[in-house]
Amino acid sequence: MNSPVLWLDILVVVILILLSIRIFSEASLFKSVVLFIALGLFVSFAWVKLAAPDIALTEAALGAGVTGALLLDTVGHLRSRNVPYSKHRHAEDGTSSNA
Amino acid sequence: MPNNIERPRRAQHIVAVGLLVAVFVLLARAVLYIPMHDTGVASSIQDNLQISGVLNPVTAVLLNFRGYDTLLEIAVLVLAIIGVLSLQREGMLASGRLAPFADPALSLLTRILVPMMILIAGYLLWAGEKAPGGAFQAGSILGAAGVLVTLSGHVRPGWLSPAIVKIIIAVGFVVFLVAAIIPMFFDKNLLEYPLHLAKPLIILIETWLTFSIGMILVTMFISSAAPITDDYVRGDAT
Amino acid sequence: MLDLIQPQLPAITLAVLLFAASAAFLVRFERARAIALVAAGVQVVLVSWITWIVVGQDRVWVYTIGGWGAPLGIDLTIDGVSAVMMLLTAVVGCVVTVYSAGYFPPKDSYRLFWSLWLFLWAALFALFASNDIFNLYVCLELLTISAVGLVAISGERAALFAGMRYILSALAGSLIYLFGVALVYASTGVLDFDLLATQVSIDPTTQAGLALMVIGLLLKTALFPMHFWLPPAHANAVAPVSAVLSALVVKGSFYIIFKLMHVFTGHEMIPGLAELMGILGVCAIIWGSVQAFTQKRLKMMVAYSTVAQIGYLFLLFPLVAAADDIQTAVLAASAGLFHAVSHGLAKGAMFLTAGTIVKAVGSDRLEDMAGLSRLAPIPAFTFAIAGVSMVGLPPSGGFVSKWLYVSSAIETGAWWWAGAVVVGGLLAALYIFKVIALFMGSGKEPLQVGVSNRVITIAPLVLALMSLVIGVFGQPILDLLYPAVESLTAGMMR
Amino acid sequence: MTQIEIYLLAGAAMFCIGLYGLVVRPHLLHKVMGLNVMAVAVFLVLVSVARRVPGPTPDALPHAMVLTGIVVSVAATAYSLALIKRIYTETGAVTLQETDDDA
Repeated sequence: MNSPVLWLDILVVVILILLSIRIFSEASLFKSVVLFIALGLFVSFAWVKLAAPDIALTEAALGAGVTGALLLDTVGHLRSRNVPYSKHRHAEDGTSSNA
Repeated sequence: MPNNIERPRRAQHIVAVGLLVAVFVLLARAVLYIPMHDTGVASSIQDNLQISGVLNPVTAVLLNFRGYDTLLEIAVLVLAIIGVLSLQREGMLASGRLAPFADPALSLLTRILVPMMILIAGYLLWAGEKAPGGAFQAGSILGAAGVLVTLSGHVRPGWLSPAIVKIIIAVGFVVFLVAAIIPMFFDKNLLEYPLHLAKPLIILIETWLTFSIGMILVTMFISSAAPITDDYVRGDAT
Repeated sequence: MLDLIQPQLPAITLAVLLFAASAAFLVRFERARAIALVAAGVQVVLVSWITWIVVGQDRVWVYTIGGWGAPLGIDLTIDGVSAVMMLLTAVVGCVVTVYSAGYFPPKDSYRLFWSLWLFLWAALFALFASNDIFNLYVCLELLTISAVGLVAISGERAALFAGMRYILSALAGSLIYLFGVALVYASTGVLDFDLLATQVSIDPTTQAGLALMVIGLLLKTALFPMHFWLPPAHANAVAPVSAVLSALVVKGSFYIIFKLMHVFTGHEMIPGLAELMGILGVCAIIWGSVQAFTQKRLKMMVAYSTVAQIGYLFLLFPLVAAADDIQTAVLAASAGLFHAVSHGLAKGAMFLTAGTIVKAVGSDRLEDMAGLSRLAPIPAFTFAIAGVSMVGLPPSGGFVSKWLYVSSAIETGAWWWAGAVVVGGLLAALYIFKVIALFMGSGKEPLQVGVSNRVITIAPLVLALMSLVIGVFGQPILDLLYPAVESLTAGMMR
Repeated sequence: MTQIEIYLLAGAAMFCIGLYGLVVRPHLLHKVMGLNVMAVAVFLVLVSVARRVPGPTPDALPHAMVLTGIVVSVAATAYSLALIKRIYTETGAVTLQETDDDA
């Protein structure tokens, strides 16, 4: 019952829940997205614990990786002043995200 | 930070949280009543693994037993990218707003990383038959390599013509669809691969899918909605 | 040759759509349009063939994909009811395709319309054919993304916001449905409808699973009070898209609810579920009609009319549950399914002709359309015919379904449902005749009508006339479908 | 409490948290993340269900369902985000509250 393995599971689950709550209570959009990516990585850990390595790989690549990168890109887009591309190129720092 | 988002009013907020806690109680009750003995088709999958053409049970389900789900799932992916493209203004395909970083460190990193990524993608594709891995993992790594190459300025965003980009996007789905209907010419049903053809067909599908998925991911990144012509300087967007 | 093709018809029909959708993605506007027109014609032929086999020979067509068979593989199952839904999709789809060919200017900005539309069509066919609850989830997602893509394709401000609202609601609906699928699989170990029918037992997990699946689908089918996303999406999309969404897409998730209630004997699994859906249906009829009456824009009015008409579909469940014998139950179920078909035809016609009118008048505001019937008689006439079916006057399809509803309500003694049908008809008469009176009247300033092409004038009329024809031939159609409806209804009775 | 039950409950909890993000938070990006958290929650339930099989190899069918689900949700997310970007570019709006002009 109280084997260390189970404690590890409880720890993972608690982190998952706290992370998901933090995503939506966080005022900064950028931090929310970072927390979301962290959630994706911790979920991969849960997949490994549940004997699903194939899902862990896909989740890390797609769930955390692709979705996370797309979200970050969108945050950057929503923060940009939306100057046209032609003007963008002349700015030193076109699309970088400024945390 | 966008600060035009008002926090929801306190009372409404409490009601919403209360409702969600009630939903949680109902869901928790439902999941705790799940019978703990095996009710699924696990044994049936193991029994038929030999004739599925692959050794990994998950891959067997995905590409053979329930290959139809996967076919429609690829359709969803292709559809999503068509949707993304339909949201752009004219002629934006593969020539998006992504401004390359002229950063020497990134450039060097790209030179080292990209060949490795391609190798890893190839390995994952090859290993998918018996171990975790397959077209999606390989495709996403290939996609990441593509984004890196574009970001670092090694490749101009528009170096592939839109027509070729579109063909690469669609090719995985079309090859899958063709492979799915081939059995119909031999008096079999859709996706009913003959035993000796199952393995080569699955490898063929996975290989083309890898390229398509990679290209779809790259396109998702580099084709953002084009900014409109006048400056939108908004107070909340800094 | 035909002997070789016939056993593969379901797969061929789907493959044709998927190939056409992919091809339409790769080519320019004119080619994509040609591909869609050819595919539409082929669809009508293939689906009529399927319907002829299924309905004519009264069989349930089970097609095992991959040759595995459930529970390991996925089966397609086409019975009389799904064949009719497919035929409705093919007919409305064909008319919409022809209409779109005349509606869109041959510009490349609408090039991707054709591909998205063919994917949507494929999703609908796959949905009506599928017999597997997880496969239905994938079909629903295919349907959602293509539908939202079509709503947003005009790139106009209102359409973009409407698309956003639509995709958020629809994806939430899909995930709620998927949670239900997970619970049902956990308790039964199967995903196939026919196997589920033999495996389900009443336990908290299965009950919650069914409840979640139904809630997710109600959100997607926009039953009151979960209709909030529908009016903006249906009103702000371009006309052919509005027609497809109102006539076909909302019916997809309704059809799944219908099947679920049958397989799970829904009203025994969750007591009160059938009645609750009926009550929400009545609320939808009243709320939707009142809102439709107060709208100032034509397409918004038609969209709220869809909210109301969706309500009628859900009267089916309490009436079937209350039926004492199978004949009465079949009467109620036929009423609902007939309503799905007649509303599909009439609402398709109404939205298409609304698009023609808006294009001719150059405005969507009702006040700008006064006196339309003199300058654009055919669109005004089409609107009136579709309106007749919406109100439920004889000899339209809408009349048949309302008649069946009232008869079954009286048979079962649950006459208050009949009252709801009658009140709904009166309310529909109010908002429809208000518009028709406006068309017949004269405006403040003389109306300018830009002459639009013949295709977009005639195509909606064809659909509107069909909604009358199925009313005239109501009884033969019902007789033909009786066995199929009977076998699907049996599970829903007490 | 068993390992499976722990993850099942976590799935139920995260589904509600995701629903909170979707329904209560106004920013569109939060709503999309809410949907993704809901998706992860459902996947947790499915993978836990797969783990009931005795022995080292879990039931492959829920795993396949989850893999399909992940791809579908990435596709849906990619489209939603493109739509958000387009809405922002056209109107500068990042919530749905700024839309009341379609009456």
